[in-house]
Amino acid sequence: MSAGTVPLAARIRVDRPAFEVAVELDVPAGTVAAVVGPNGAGKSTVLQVLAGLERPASGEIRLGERLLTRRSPGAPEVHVPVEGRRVGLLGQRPMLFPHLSAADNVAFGPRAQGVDRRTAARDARDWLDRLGLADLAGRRPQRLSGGQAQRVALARALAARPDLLLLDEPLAALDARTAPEVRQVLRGHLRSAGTTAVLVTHDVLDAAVLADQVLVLDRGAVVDSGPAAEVLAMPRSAFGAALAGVDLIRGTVDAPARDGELVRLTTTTGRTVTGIAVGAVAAGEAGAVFPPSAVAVHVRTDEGSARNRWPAVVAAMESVGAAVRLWTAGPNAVAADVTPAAVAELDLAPGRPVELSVKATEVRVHQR
Amino acid sequence: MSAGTVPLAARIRVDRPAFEVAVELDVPAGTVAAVVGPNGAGKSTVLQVLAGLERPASGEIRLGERLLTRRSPGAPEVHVPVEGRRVGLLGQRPMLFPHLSAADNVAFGPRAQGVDRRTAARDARDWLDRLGLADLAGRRPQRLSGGQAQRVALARALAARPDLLLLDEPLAALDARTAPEVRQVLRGHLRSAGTTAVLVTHDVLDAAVLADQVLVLDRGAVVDSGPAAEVLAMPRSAFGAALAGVDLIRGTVDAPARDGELVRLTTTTGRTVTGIAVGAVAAGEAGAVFPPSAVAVHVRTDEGSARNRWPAVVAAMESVGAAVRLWTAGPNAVAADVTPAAVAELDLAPGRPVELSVKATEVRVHQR
Amino acid sequence: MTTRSPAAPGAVPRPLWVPAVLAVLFLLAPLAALVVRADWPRLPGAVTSGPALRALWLSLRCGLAATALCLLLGVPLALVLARRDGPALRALRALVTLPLVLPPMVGGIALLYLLGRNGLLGRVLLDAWGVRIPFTTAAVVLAEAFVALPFLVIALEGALRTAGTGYEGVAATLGAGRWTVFRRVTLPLVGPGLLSGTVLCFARALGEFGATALFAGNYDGTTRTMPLLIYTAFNGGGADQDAAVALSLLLMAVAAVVLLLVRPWRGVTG
Amino acid sequence: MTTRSPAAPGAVPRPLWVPAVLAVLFLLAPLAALVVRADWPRLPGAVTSGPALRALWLSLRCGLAATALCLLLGVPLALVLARRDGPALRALRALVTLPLVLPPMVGGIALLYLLGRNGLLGRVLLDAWGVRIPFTTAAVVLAEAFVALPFLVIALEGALRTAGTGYEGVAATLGAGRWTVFRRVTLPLVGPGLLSGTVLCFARALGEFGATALFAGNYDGTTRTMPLLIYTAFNGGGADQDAAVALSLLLMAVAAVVLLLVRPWRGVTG
Amino acid sequence: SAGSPDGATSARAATSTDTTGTGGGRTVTAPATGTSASGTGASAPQPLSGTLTVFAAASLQKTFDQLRAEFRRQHPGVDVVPVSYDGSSTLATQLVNGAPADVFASADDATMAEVVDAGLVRDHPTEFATNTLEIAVAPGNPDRITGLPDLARSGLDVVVCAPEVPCGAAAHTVLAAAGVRITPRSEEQNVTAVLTKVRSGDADAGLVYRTDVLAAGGAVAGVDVPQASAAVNRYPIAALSGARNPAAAATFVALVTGPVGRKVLADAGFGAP
Ligand SMILES: Nc1ncnc2c1ncn2[C@@H]1O[C@H](COP(=O)(O)OP(=O)(O)OP(=O)(O)O)[C@@H](O)[C@H]1O
Ligand SMILES: Nc1ncnc2c1ncn2[C@@H]1O[C@H](COP(=O)(O)OP(=O)(O)OP(=O)(O)O)[C@@H](O)[C@H]1O
Ligand SMILES: [Mg+2]
Ligand SMILES: [Mg+2]
Repeated sequence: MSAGTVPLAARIRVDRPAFEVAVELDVPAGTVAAVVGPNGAGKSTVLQVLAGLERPASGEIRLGERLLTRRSPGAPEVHVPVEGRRVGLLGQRPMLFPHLSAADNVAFGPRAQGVDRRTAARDARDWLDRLGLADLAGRRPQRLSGGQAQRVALARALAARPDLLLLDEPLAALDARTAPEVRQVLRGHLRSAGTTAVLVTHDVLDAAVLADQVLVLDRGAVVDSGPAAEVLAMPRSAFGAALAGVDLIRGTVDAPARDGELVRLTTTTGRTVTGIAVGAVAAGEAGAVFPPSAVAVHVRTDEGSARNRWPAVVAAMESVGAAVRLWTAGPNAVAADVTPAAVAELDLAPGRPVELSVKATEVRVHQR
Repeated sequence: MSAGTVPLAARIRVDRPAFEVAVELDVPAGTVAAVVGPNGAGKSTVLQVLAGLERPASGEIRLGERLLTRRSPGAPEVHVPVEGRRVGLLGQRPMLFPHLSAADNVAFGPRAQGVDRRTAARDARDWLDRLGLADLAGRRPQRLSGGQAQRVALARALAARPDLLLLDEPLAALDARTAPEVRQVLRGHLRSAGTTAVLVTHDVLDAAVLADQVLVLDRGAVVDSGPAAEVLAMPRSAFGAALAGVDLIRGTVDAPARDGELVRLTTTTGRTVTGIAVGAVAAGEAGAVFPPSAVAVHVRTDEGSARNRWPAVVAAMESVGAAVRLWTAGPNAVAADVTPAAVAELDLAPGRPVELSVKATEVRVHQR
Repeated sequence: MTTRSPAAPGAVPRPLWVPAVLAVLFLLAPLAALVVRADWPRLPGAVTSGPALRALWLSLRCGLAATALCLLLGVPLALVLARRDGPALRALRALVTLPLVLPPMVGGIALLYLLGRNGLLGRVLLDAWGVRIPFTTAAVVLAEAFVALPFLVIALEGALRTAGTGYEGVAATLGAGRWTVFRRVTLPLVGPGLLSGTVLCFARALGEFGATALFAGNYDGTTRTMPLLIYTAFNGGGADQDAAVALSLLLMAVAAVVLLLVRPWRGVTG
Repeated sequence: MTTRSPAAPGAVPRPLWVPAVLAVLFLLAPLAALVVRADWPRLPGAVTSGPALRALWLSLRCGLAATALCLLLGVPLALVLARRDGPALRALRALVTLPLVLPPMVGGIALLYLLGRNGLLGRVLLDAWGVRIPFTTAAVVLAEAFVALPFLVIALEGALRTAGTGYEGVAATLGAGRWTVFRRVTLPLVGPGLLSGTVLCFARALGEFGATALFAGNYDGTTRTMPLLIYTAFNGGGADQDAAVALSLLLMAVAAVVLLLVRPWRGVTG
Repeated sequence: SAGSPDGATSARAATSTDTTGTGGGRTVTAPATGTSASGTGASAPQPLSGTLTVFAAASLQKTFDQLRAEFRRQHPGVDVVPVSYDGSSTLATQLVNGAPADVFASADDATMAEVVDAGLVRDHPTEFATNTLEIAVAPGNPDRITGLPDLARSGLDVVVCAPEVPCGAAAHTVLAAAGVRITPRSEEQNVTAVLTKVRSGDADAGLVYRTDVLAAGGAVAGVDVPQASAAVNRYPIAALSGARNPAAAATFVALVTGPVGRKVLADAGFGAP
């Protein structure tokens, strides 16, 4: 495959049992777009269509100058076959060729594209080396561990040097020490080779470290998108907030506010949340974001002086290292981090009615 | 399978290409042991042996009263076949039966154990419901997303109600919002059913939330073990530290210290680290633990007053939300979290020599 | 689990279409020649005669019975050959294939040597229970099964090896005994292979001639199957090829209907 | 990727051992009877005679050539049948199976009707190029391939369906064209099935008798294969069964050697 | 085609004679043919050469193997390829479809007629042997079968050929002539199948040709059937018009129909034509 740096412009619709996946995706040349979203949202589906493994119900996919897929009324159908697209796909399962060694798996792409045996083999060793698998080169996939297989599959996808690289959870199954290393290798390669890439992930770190832009997909629809830092810092969707590990309450702002001013947001259930505006916030839809650690939990209603204060019911609790994270039930459910001591003292348990409070200075309100 | 609550006592050795997996595992009845470790450490191997899918080179496995496997010189070999062990295994790949619907997959275990069709079907629906998959009951595995398939596989493993449950990365592939929910369901089930379980995971949250004890495996050997909270808070192994997201420096203590006293530790490279003793620390091997956020980074050697101060070279950097995490190279490499502003100001980049400092009050020294 | 259907249409490399079409021509052109050359005016009479219909009915019954017997014996044998290994098993596999190379007549002789009145086993059967197998419909079924069984076994063994044992292990961890695993996992997973093997087996049994002729004899209504009738017609005084061809067309037409009823089994892992 | 070997030994349900052993007995007992009843003193002479050795050599050569031809034509056809679907393909699959049910003689007649001197194609070949196929060694190969090809195709098709298309898609995303995918992924993955199919095909070709007898004739050195020699010996005045049995044993022994050389192919996904 | 040496001419003469007459005529002309053929062979200026291909009915195997050896001895210049034996129908079908051969010896007139009808026979076929049915029983005749009526005994397993094939038709005729009605256990495809069943003991008796009983050596015993003359099976032989070696073909036919052939055939149990 060529090493040209090309932009991706796709607009596709695919029918799925319960909904339709409809995505527009513009990835500038040499940048990385992360696609995140709940299980079954359609992330892998999008990659399958981009790779040409599945035909969309309608749509158009362009990679640089090349029209890879077109299916729209009034225009002749175009479907460049998978092998002619120069689009590489690392699927959710490693799918290593069981009859080839790790090194031969990695060399498969270059060999198939006509690279001579020696060069391809050297290249494969290089890749395995970089991913910390040098001593497994001769091993058959059946004798690799899950994480090792995943890394070999990643090496195989990278070694094929496609114009567009599609990565479906590339770092899943990697251990806590290896994941950051591989993430760095991947980042280095994507930047230096200028490969345009689309990355599906469930790990906020992947999105934060690797992606230039993030798309949040839910039931086939894009519910949030934008530069990675923005989407993660100021999520507009509940899933984006969960991924970033922050609380999000959505509502409408009545009176506009300028950057840094206090602004009040009203939810559909009539609750109000006050926070500091990030950028100018016009009247209309907006979101209030705050970290779980900023949420205080009370069992009586007369304590504290926080501006934001509302009743809730504890739904679930989970201890995270030294802290305990609890979730409340109902619409605009939020997470709150409390100390184990507080849990004991307040006798917190699922089903317990509590009151939550957040200082307005901890809440950021944004319009996105 | 019965619902009896039984302890697991295993002692196994398995030959692997590059090393030997040798593990001793005692899991009291109704508790959960987490096995963590780098890729290829032998975690899945241990589960395979416990499930009876592979025979150990030597060893003995007891589940309650029952001797499942024995292979030792001088004693007759025992190997209860997989299907007779009442040991359930959720493998690293979902491996759903491709010819059965999701519900039939879940009902497979109960059906195979003689539960009548109606009861098994109801049970299966219940499980799917609990894992948020109610509307996928009739779906064939090929038409499930990765995370959906993983959850169906989990439901299938749980529905079989084994005496011992082995879970190999049960929450991998789950999205950020679903993972905590499923983790809670799993936790609730393990506690209420009193199922003894061994859990392999790469996620510190799984270990923290689900496990009573944690074993750290590296190249087939147990390098750390103990109650979950202790292993995560005071890791003895580099991997444990990486998993818990803390820095660990190991060395020897010359002078014993009592709980809360300052104590000095010397590394093999001659570096000294001072910190506060956690519990009584005798002379000998010990570890110093501190969070990356406690590490300050300098480019000149004359700044600050921290007790612990040593030169290092930046190896890699990665931005995590608002902070930047950098790793240093060499033995006793540590991670340090700095602000983006500091990165710019200090002109930090891989290869740059720096000096690191940590306040002694941030460092905890433990003997484990 | 999330693998989608393949690159949709066109997974067949273009250059392979040439030999594939040639293969079809090679197999069908002779049949077409047979159809073209058949004596059509006389055909209806030949194929609706009493003996022809009786032979056809007997052929179908025996073919199905032989296939059932082969499934009963062959599926377990294929499983053993696919799942166990070692020099003994390898030798067994080769031995099991041998009846394939036995010229049909000799297969019949072998069966007579074994089950005939003076055969190794036949004598015992006769003396102990008064059972005589040759000249009975049972002999036809046995002869057909003897020649058809290796086809089922070998075809199924290949499919079982291709399918692997991963899912069987999973089923065992769910507490399923070997028998349950076999019924509910192994068999469904090798569906396509089992189907192929059964088709091969049935077709071979239906077309069986040599061993049947020698072992079972040729008696209208009891042991005269279509191939025997066809052979008799062919060798009849004046070599009545036309009748033989007409009967063959009938046999093929019926076989085609049976085979068309067999739905292809999409690979479940596809 | 991390599936280990199965529950090691014992993946075969216990009750299945009974039919499996019965199957082995069923297949081997007649052969054993043949061995026991053979006229051992005369055997060495019969099997080392010039005609016997010539026939054996011809059989092996023709069997291998026919197998090669079948692989060349059959593998592509199996791929088409396995990867494409639709009513036309389903009909084609049934048609392709038909030669299996053709009684052996009739297969020969069909080939003569097509390629004989007055055959549909034979006449053209003769007039245009002066090529005559019947009664030559080429005719033996064609006749054997005609009867053996369906076995390869059907067995391989089952294996291809079982293997699915997942890996082919992966290979395509790595930039491999269909031909490369076919060579480097599809074929290796169906290794066991391909092997089974080839064994079936070779064994069937080696044992082929009816179509060859009619289409190729029975000329010593050119078209008299072992089955024909055996048939001749058997039908010679007085029915010289002993020679026929001796020659059959020779054929089987040679086939056994060939089959034993074929290493079983462990399923790579096992 | 090549010229016609004396031998061929004589053979043609012999052939025309025997088609018109019966028994006696043949006995007269055949020796003459044989003499003239061997005489020509001995005195001919150019000895025979080339290859000779003979198609013969399977039941002739032993005799024709001997005759082939004899022919080779007499005509060392001719490469007589081993005879192709098969069922007459098969051979006829092959000949009609262009199988190369010089001589065809059939086991019955009907199949020979097919070849004649296809215009493949040079002149007329010559009958050179006959065969009659006998009852084949196990050695020692344990069931003490003395004639056709015994075959109707209940509890006796009798096999015959199917009525469609020549030996079956003959059996039918013979049984009818004897006024015996039997229920055979099986109507076999050919003589071999009948014989095999008697040999293996699965049948107590079967109707086969005399020659088959003789050729089987001690494996079966024969019981003569007086009514056998009701169905005499005739063996015609002919040189083929497509012969590549007509001279040798004619000479071979002459050898078969001559005294040497007569002797060999008679030794094997064939009747005189
Ligand atoms: N081959 C298929 N045919 C039909 N529907 C499918 C198929 N594969 C997946 N689906 C369904 O389509 C939806 C989208 O699936 P997809 O695999 O794209 O999800 P995903 O976003 O990748 O999820 P995950 O994070 O779990 O991998 C899901 O609801 C799933 O059940
Ligand atoms: N079937 C096998 N035969 C031989 N060696 C194997 C086999 N499977 C895995 N190995 C090797 O054994 C070691 C242990 O593998 P194992 O699968 O137990 O690792 P793991 O701890 O589960 O790793 P991961 O986190 O990547 O899943 C690895 O080095 C691996 O390469
Ligand atoms: Mg997915
Ligand atoms: Mg593992």
